[in-house]
Amino acid sequence: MKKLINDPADVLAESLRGVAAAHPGLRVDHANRIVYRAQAKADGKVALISGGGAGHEPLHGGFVGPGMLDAACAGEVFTSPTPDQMAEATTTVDRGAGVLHIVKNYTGDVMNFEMAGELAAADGGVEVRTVVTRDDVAVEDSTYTAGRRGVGVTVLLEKIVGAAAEEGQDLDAVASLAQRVSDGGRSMGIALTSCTVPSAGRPTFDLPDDEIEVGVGIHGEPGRHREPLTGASQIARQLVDPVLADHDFTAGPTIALLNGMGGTPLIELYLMYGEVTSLLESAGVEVARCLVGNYITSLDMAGASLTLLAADEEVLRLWDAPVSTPGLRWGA
Amino acid sequence: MKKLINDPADVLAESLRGVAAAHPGLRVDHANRIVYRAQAKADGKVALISGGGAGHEPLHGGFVGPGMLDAACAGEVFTSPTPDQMAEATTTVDRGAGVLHIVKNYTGDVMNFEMAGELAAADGGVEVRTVVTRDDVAVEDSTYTAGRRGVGVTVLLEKIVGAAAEEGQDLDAVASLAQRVSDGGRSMGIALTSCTVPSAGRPTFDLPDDEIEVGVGIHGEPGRHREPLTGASQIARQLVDPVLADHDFTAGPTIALLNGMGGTPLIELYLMYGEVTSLLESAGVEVARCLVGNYITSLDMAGASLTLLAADEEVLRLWDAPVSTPGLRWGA
Amino acid sequence: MADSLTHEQLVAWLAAFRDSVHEHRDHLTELDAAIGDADHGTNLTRGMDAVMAVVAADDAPDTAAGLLKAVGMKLVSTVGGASGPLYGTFFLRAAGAAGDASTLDAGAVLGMLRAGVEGLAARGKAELGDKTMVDALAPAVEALADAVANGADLATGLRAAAEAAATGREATTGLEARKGRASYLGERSKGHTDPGAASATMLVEALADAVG
Amino acid sequence: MADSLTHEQLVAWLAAFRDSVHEHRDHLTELDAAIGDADHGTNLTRGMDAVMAVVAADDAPDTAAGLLKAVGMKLVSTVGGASGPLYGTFFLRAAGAAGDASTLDAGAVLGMLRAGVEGLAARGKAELGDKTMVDALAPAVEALADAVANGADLATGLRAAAEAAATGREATTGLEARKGRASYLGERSKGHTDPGAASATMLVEALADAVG
Ligand SMILES: Nc1ncnc2c1ncn2[C@@H]1O[C@H](COP(=O)(O)OP(=O)(O)O)[C@@H](O)[C@H]1O
Ligand SMILES: Nc1ncnc2c1ncn2[C@@H]1O[C@H](COP(=O)(O)OP(=O)(O)O)[C@@H](O)[C@H]1O
Ligand SMILES: [Mg+2]
Ligand SMILES: [Mg+2]
Ligand SMILES: [Mg+2]
Ligand SMILES: [Mg+2]
Repeated sequence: MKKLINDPADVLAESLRGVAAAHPGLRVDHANRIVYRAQAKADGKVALISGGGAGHEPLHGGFVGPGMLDAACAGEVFTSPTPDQMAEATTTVDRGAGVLHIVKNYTGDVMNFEMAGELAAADGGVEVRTVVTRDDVAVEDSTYTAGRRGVGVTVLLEKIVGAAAEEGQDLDAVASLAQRVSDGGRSMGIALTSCTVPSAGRPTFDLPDDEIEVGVGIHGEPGRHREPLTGASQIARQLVDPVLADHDFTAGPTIALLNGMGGTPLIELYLMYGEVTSLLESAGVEVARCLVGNYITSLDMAGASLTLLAADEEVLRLWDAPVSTPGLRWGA
Repeated sequence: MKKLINDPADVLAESLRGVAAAHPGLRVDHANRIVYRAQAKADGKVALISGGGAGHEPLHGGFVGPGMLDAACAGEVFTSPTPDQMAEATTTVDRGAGVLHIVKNYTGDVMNFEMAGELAAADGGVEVRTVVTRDDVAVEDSTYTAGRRGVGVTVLLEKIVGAAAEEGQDLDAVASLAQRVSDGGRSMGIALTSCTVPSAGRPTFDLPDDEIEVGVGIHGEPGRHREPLTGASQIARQLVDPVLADHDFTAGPTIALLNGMGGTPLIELYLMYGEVTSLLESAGVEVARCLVGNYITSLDMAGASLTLLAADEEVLRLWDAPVSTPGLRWGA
Repeated sequence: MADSLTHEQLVAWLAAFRDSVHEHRDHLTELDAAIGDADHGTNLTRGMDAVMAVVAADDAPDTAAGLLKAVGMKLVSTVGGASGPLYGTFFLRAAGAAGDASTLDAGAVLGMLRAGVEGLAARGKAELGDKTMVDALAPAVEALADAVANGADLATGLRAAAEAAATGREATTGLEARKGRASYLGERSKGHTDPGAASATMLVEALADAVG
Repeated sequence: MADSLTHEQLVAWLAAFRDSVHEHRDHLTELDAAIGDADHGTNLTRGMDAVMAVVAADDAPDTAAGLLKAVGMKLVSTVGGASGPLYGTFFLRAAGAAGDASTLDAGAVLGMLRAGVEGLAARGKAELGDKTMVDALAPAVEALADAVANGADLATGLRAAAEAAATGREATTGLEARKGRASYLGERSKGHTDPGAASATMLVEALADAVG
């Protein structure tokens, strides 16, 4: 394992030290592993928190700041944070208008946030709503299973709903917008390589040089199946087709995220984005806004995922609103 | 070789298609492989162009936009662009106040920009000045050799000098500021892995699992020597010590760039930055501003480099000025 | 003939589980790498190390219920992931069932385990056959119940429970996962043993060892 | 006895160099990987393919000077990197020396090559022993000059030039680089043949083949 780390057990704590040093706009509670805005938002506004295992940087800590999250709880690599962290963050960020929990649909995250909600309710009477993202079309949707994973749409949701909270929408409005965004997003990912979890010390899966994993999430879980490694134009189809098959994106404007998994350089992501936009154009999808880069990663995995979000004028307006975080910044 | 590409010969052209699709604020001249601002700057202002081989994204195309470059010429992967591209870009961006060429010190880049300057002078009478960055302390400085490579300071220079041009400083002032910034910057890099040049199809160098290359540039050239792979805290010393040994950074504020080589995830870069800041603090270096992330990369190489730039109030003011490019954006 | 669980045995159980988790840490992580995210061994090691620090502390609770509750809280606050809330809930519910008894007879142990497993299954909305820790734990409880009903002593009953857990664990190999991360793999989850079923079996075995 | 370079031979030279670059493309890139950035073979392949498109075009210049100039311009505008301006300058200067002769005798060929190599060395500020293409090209020019001075015919002279280039190329292996990318490696550049010296040797060999 070749990584710029010390003891694998210290990766999270030590990387949070770097985050704190790098970003004066953030305040890190090292004991509780919570990243806050240095300046809390004004009283009376809904606060947003999210959280999840580390290894997906810049998600979530990199999306804390004006226009986006109020706090992010960090877990160990690929391990959901714990209810007490979340409860602590919830009470700290509440400005009297309630708190939205943004949860990616993983059993661990869902259960821990559930217990955090119970704690917060029992404790301080903070009003908590929860949105669970579940946009990964690689996973079959069924009430008998854990359902779909939450992946790329989480980034877009944090931005859009963060803007709504910032402009003073109330908890009901914020929560229902969050649900609407979550419902309108779909994602699909592929991997060229596995990632290596520091504490495991070796790649989570072995993948021959001429194969890719299709339908991977962001935790190094193997995908749904393997396919031969082909060119970018065919791989683009493997991202675009299942997303379009699952949801109609021709009815209005779309926000697209072509996301790198952490080990794929920008030159390849741009090339893939060129392929993806051609396919979307032929399919009659109008991409009104886009992001290309590493936004929700899987440690050092090489690969990419595509997220499409059905938008409307209101969503685009919120998308364009100012945001000032380490990971996304414009208009401010 | 596992990459998200089609034919290796098409990597540059196809990735520029993606750049054009992703960034409405940019205009790409595909025939000449030049990335321009969609909106040219006002008449009477000095224009900045840079350029270099592809494979270092977001450098340089990702730094085109208000507050930074006016155009970037892209060469093939790791291959300097050609004089006619540079001359074309130079005449196109000139607003009557002259053009600054920002050149990284590589034989190819220097010679091609030199010929471009000759062409532009012969041709249209555009006044051209050139700054050559040479900040890599891994390379011995000597008048008998090609001298030091230009690496991370190029990013900082494009931002700072871009701000000076934007506020209307004239060509003399812009060129002398550029020289001052270039003189005040030092960098050092290490690699955990080689990169793979698409047309070569395999890693440029082999590196055992327990060794790192110390003193690498951004083209997959082997470094100055190999060392055993140790923890991040020792590796941080290998970055910080030679930089501090080469230049005094205790006299005023410093801008720091902890840069990823393309294949190293953000969680590791933050961890390294934590280590680096501790060392800088002990050495009495005051980091006034910083960047942590992938800014000047070497394809899919895993590794990191540190750049320090001796700043002053004026430089910090220019650093803080608004910038709006795909790779750096604030205040706008 | 061991017919009840003393406080010392409770502590010994936890220590034995911690030791077992340490010993099989890499194995658990490998099982998780195959159909999950390669952290189960690390998660439980971190959690049980924290638990044993609580248990060893001067102010460790001296009732069964108190100790079990402290263990559950500690797991919830240090493990994270899926297994943190699940094992945490197991111990919290077990604590609730233990009442204020300081020594638990076979029936009380059965009641405690049953409450724990039911709580865990409810937290995870998991049923038998979903390829989770429930597939080891539920059969273990039934085996203990049978043994107790047939008048076996606690040690014998727990040995039967441990065997049933191991059998349940082995059976997960052939199953397609419907809960947790492994469910994302669909068909591809077949042929791999569930890591949580493996650690849950270790938990029951540790109890059998502590009592036997 | 070949005593002058015809237009057909000029074209044959370029074609032979293109073919040689194609054939040894991976080898050149491997040499460049060892002490550079692994693109020398790719760079020259791209450049010589573009050159041959110009040479094969209907409107290709029909004077030696015109053709050499077109070749130089094409290399400058398609190769990039270090080798683009260097080989480009070589041909541009060679064109200048060729004047308006349509067939070049041995002295003219020598003058043309000398001008090209001097231009290249000046562009790169390279001296003999810097471990660059100059280490193959400069000895080649001297060998041709010696042969011409001794009354040898052009074919013989170029054969000697090609041998001198190869010897110069081999000598780069032991040198520490002072110019180009390999200079960044310092001591570590020793023990590797310079890729540019290898391609430059191919250039001289192609000329000898075209004439001989
Ligand atoms: N919904 C659930 N109900 C019961 N057990 C579950 C559920 N989801 C996961 N598990 C158990 O948790 C184990 C994984 O634990 P762990 O790896 O620590 O957490 P994570 O999956 O969050 O990485 C699985 O092997 C499975 O036995
Ligand atoms: N300053 C110089 N003078 C002469 N030749 C040089 C100089 N710098 C580099 N070269 C030659 O160029 C060759 C490398 O060419 P190439 O790989 O195409 O360009 P780059 O180094 O830009 O990648 C070297 O092997 C060397 O022979
Ligand atoms: Mg996990
Ligand atoms: Mg090159
Ligand atoms: Mg796991
Ligand atoms: Mg090269």
